[in-house]
Amino acid sequence: MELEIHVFHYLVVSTVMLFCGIYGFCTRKNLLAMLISVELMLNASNINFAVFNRYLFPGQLEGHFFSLFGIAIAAAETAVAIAIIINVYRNFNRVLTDDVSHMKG
Amino acid sequence: MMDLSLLDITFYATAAVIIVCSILAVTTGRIVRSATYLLFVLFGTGVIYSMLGYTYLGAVQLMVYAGGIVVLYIFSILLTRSSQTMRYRIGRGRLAAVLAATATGAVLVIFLLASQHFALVAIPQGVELPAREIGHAMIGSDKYQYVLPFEIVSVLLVACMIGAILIARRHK
Amino acid sequence: MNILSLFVLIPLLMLAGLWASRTLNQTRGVMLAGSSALLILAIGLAVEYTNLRQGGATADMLFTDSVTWYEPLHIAYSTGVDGISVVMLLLSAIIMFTGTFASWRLKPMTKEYFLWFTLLALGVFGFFISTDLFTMFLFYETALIPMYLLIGVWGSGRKEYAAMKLTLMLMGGSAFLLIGILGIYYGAGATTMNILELASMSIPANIQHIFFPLVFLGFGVLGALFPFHTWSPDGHASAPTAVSMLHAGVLMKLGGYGCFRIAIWLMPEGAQEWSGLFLVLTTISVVYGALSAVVQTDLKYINAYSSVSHCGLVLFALLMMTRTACTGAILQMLSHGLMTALFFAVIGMIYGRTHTRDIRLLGGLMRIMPFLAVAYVIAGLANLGLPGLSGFVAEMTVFVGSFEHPDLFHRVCTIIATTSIVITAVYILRTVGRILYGTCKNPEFEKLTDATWDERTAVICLIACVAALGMAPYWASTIINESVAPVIERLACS
Amino acid sequence: MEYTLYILLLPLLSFLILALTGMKWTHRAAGLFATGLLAVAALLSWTAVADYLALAPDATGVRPELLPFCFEWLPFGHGLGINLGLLIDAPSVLMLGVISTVSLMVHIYSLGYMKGERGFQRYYAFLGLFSFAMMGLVVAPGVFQMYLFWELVGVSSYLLIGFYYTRPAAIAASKKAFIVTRFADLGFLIGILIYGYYLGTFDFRPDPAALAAGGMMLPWALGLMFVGGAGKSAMLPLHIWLPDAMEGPTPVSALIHAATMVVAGVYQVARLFPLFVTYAPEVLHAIAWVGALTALYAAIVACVQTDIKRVLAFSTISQIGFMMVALGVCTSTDPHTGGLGYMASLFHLTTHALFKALLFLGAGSVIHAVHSNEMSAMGRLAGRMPLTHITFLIACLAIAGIPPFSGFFSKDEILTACFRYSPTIGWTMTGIAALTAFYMFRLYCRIFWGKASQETEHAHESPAVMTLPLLILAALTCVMGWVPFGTFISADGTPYEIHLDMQVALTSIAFAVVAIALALTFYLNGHSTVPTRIEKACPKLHQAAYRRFYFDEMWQFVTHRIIFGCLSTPIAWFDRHVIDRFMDFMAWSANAAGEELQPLQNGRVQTYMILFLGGIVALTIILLLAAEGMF
Repeated sequence: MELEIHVFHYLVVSTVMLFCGIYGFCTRKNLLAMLISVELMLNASNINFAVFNRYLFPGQLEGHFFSLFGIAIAAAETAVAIAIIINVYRNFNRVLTDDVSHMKG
Repeated sequence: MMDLSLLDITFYATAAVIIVCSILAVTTGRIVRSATYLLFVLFGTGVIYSMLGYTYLGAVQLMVYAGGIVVLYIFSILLTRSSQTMRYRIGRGRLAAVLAATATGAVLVIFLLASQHFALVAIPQGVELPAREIGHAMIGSDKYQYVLPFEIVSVLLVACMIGAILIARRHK
Repeated sequence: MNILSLFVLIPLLMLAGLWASRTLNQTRGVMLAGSSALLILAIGLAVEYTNLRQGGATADMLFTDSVTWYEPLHIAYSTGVDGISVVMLLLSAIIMFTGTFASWRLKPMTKEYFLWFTLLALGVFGFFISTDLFTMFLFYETALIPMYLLIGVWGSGRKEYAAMKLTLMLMGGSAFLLIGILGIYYGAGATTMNILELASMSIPANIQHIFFPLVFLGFGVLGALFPFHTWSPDGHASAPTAVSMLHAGVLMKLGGYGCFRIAIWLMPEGAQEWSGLFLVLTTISVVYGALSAVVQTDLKYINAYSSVSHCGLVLFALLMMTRTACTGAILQMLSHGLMTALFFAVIGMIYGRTHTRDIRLLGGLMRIMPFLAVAYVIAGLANLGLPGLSGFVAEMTVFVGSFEHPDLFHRVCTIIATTSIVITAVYILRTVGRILYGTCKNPEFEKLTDATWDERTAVICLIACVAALGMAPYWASTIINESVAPVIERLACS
Repeated sequence: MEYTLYILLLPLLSFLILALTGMKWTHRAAGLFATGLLAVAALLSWTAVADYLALAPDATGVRPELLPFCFEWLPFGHGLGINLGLLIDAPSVLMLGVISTVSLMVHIYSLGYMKGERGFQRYYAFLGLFSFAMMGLVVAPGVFQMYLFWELVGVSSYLLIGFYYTRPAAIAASKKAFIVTRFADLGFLIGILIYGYYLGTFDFRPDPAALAAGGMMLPWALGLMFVGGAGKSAMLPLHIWLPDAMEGPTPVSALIHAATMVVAGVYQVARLFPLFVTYAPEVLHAIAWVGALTALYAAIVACVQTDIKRVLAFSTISQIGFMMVALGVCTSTDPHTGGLGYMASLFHLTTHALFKALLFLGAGSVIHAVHSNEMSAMGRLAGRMPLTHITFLIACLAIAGIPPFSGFFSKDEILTACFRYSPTIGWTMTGIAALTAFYMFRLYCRIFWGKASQETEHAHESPAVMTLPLLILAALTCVMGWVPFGTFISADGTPYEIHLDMQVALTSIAFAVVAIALALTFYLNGHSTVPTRIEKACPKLHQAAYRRFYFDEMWQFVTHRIIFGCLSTPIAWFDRHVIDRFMDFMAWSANAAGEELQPLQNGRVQTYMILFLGGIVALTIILLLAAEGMF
């Protein structure tokens, strides 16, 4: 039993996901929502790694491991980002990008 | 019309879910919903990993992403009461620019992909990547083995953890 | 250890000493000791150099030495002097010595002032002893940067504007210069940065044609080449006395020296190719500066435009590319350095008392401060080329040398340039008549005092040097003439 | 004759010592010190004259040229260089004698005239500097040394004219004198450059080979050098500084602006005379016409001036015109054929120096007594100042050309030379000589006779220290004419026996006597109405002559309107508003561009993202199109 789905179809999915992430990143003002968009983008790239690995270089595992580490790093990133956001909220009582501009030069 | 196998149907259904949920995740007006749609997207991704035979990766995806990160989001959404601050207006010009850029970008990428003429390769289904192999690759130090990145990621995780705690700690 | 390195080492020691000094007297002590040591060293070097030459030394440069400090680009700290550098070092040491006295009573932040001042001097000395393109550039920048702070902090009038303008324009020049230096380096095959070695190689003509104007312009900005001279009036007008002295006296000479040593020596064909255009610019500089000076009302502006005219004459003579003219150019650098330093010193001292430099408000100073007034007259006479003072010697050598060029175009330029000596007389005498002669217009000025001992020391030293060069030019003229020869030979070959 | 060096060094020493330490001396000590040094120098010069004349001439009667001292002062390369040295030959030794004599007289005279003036020591210091420079000029072996000292005399003249530096008129006059002569010196300098380049030397006697090679440029060189000479010697139209220079102390006018410095131009042409005659005769004749025109102009103007020093100044200009004419009419170096003018010119230079110095010193004595320069403040002084009167009269007779005073002999030689060249110029010069007699006696009568004024009430004879030089100069004026000048100096060095051309002499005497008679009838008793009637008859001419034919106004126009108004002011404006603004604009535009681009760097990651995305998209499209071959 074999899966006969063209690589292209996977890639379309991940592309749409990536551009959704970009769109969200650019339009959202809520820091958390922006972070969600970032997750979308990360996810899209992870899919690509896995797909390319599986389809084009089936004998190797780089893509697989890259995705794996990507997930781990995304987790770490999210943890720190959320810590910062919470801290920001505590100080400004807001989590909108427009409000948090004190660090700007 | 070509006939579809169950697997094909599963894939296209997942793909549809992912695409729809992605779009909804970035367009919905309520942040809790946004997080929920993200959760669906992550689930979908996990399904795709599994279909590729990377069951382990799919499991990690479900556990870390869907199980860990999204929960973290929910908590922080509740903590920061940011559901009330999702109502905002964005400049019309800016919105147009973003839309145009993303749409063009997406079309371009898809066009590029379509013009690449990837060969249609069938992958065997139900043959998963053995966990033993993953384990060896992960802690081996030879070529194509990843103990160093693994350790580095571990250190990074620890550091992030400590950092996150320090940052989020309430200063007295 | 090479004697030349002392010229860098002593200022370094002075910097350390100034850093450590706690009281005003200690600061002054360090400056006095250091600048005297430099002066003695410069005189010693001049004597030693003359002896070696008379003893039959025929190398282009003496006291050569080289330590590579950045191998990949062949950058070395290489030193060496010829007659031109010797007289320039002597000039710098004299100006530094007198500049120390001219800022003896400067306040506030005397220590910091002298720190920057010494750093500037360090750059100048380092520039004159170096024979490595990059090291020269390094010292050149070292000399430029302190200028910004010295004018911006201790200046007067629109000092921030002036300091910014001066620094930006000179930095713009050095950007050209850097490109030019790299052009020379790669053009000559990228094997050495040492000028002496580069001079024996030949750079392809098309490369010379591209990089000669860059280097010449780069140094020309510092040498107040029209139309890049406008930093000079504002900069000089705002700078404190000793900085004006050092700047007009020595720093502007870096321009002429660099044009000669780097642009013309290393790129003779480029020089031949471009000399026409630049000759027109310098001729304009000479006449234009003098004419502008005629209607100025600020003493320092008059002098700054006069410097544009006189430094223009330096570049003008260099571009004539005859041996006598180039000798004249170097003599003019020396002479202008001394007399313009004297001028700025006296103007600074007058300004320090009257708090105005507007010649319409001044008058009758001859009776109130005879010493300064006489010094001003002497500086003025030197400027307009009175025989017996340095200006005459230099200008005559320049004109005789320029006239040696048989080409009609060069002749016409020479004749136009000679008219500047009349215009110089006009603005000098106008100023002297306005501010020194006549009756005092402001009763406040009646109470002012004449120069103090430190000011007298500075002024007398400079007058003595101006007169010495003017009365006995043989030594300077000869050693410069000998050192100019290699460059002229190279030009003749191209 | 190495001691001739000390003739130069002694005044220099006087200058240096007084300039550096003068303020610590008393007036009396400073004056006596300077006078003493100059007396020694004068003695040495007279010895030098005697020694030189005692030298044995060679077979043709030519005395050798000596070069007792010479060294290379500033080498230029290619064998060129400025040599400083002493050239002792007949003209230079003569000039040394004249200069030191007049200078000594002025030194002595000033002890009285300048008594109690502020800056007395400074005055003597400058006199020393001037004497040094002037003597250095005349002994110059080369044209560059001449130029060097030429500038130095210019400066000492500047300093001395501006001696009363609190007076605006004196400041303006000193400035004008320096700048006008400096302007002329530009010509001199360019001439020197041409001379040096084409002849390969700055010496007065270039070697024949170089002359043959570079001779064709000599007319230019010599003509331009003459421009310098014309400036110093106040030839038309560069004469304007000299009348104003009378703002200086009167003894200075006597020394510098009558006897010595202003004849430097004549001396210069005389020095270069062999070259002029051989290579540039047309320039020489042009000089003659310039001289004649100047002489005529100055004589006319002198007739109507009322300031006695101005009258004397114009008379000086006129007399220098005579000397120039004499040089200009020469056609060869042989005094027997066409070179008489050379001798006549130097002869007149010598006699003129003495009697003009006498006139100025006499005028100074009068001014000292009445404290004014104006004729209206004078009159009937003959009885009050007998010595001054007598010596002044002698000088007037000399300049008018009445025998047996010195002026007659020298002027006669000049007129003879002129008639030999062309009768036109001869008659013109005779006419000018008559005018000279007229205005000098007008001056004489207005000062010593005519109507008395209030100021003359208290006038009395000057002290002995002032009258003594007058007497000495008067004595010299009486005897100088009998010196057999031609045996000592001539264009080619061969002796020439002066013999009066009776026709010329009698004509000129007749002219002079008539002119003097006219002047006496007009002005002797002060009641004649003829002068005022003439004045009324042609007011425009009188006014024009009084205003010196508006030359000053022309120069004023040139300097103020053209140089200041049309050149300097626009250039200064251009510099500040165009070039400087352009530089400022460059700085401003860099700054403004920064300001404009600043919003792009607003710290919003989202903006960056959009731009980044837009950039990527654009780049991709471009690359795609390029790959498709669209570009």
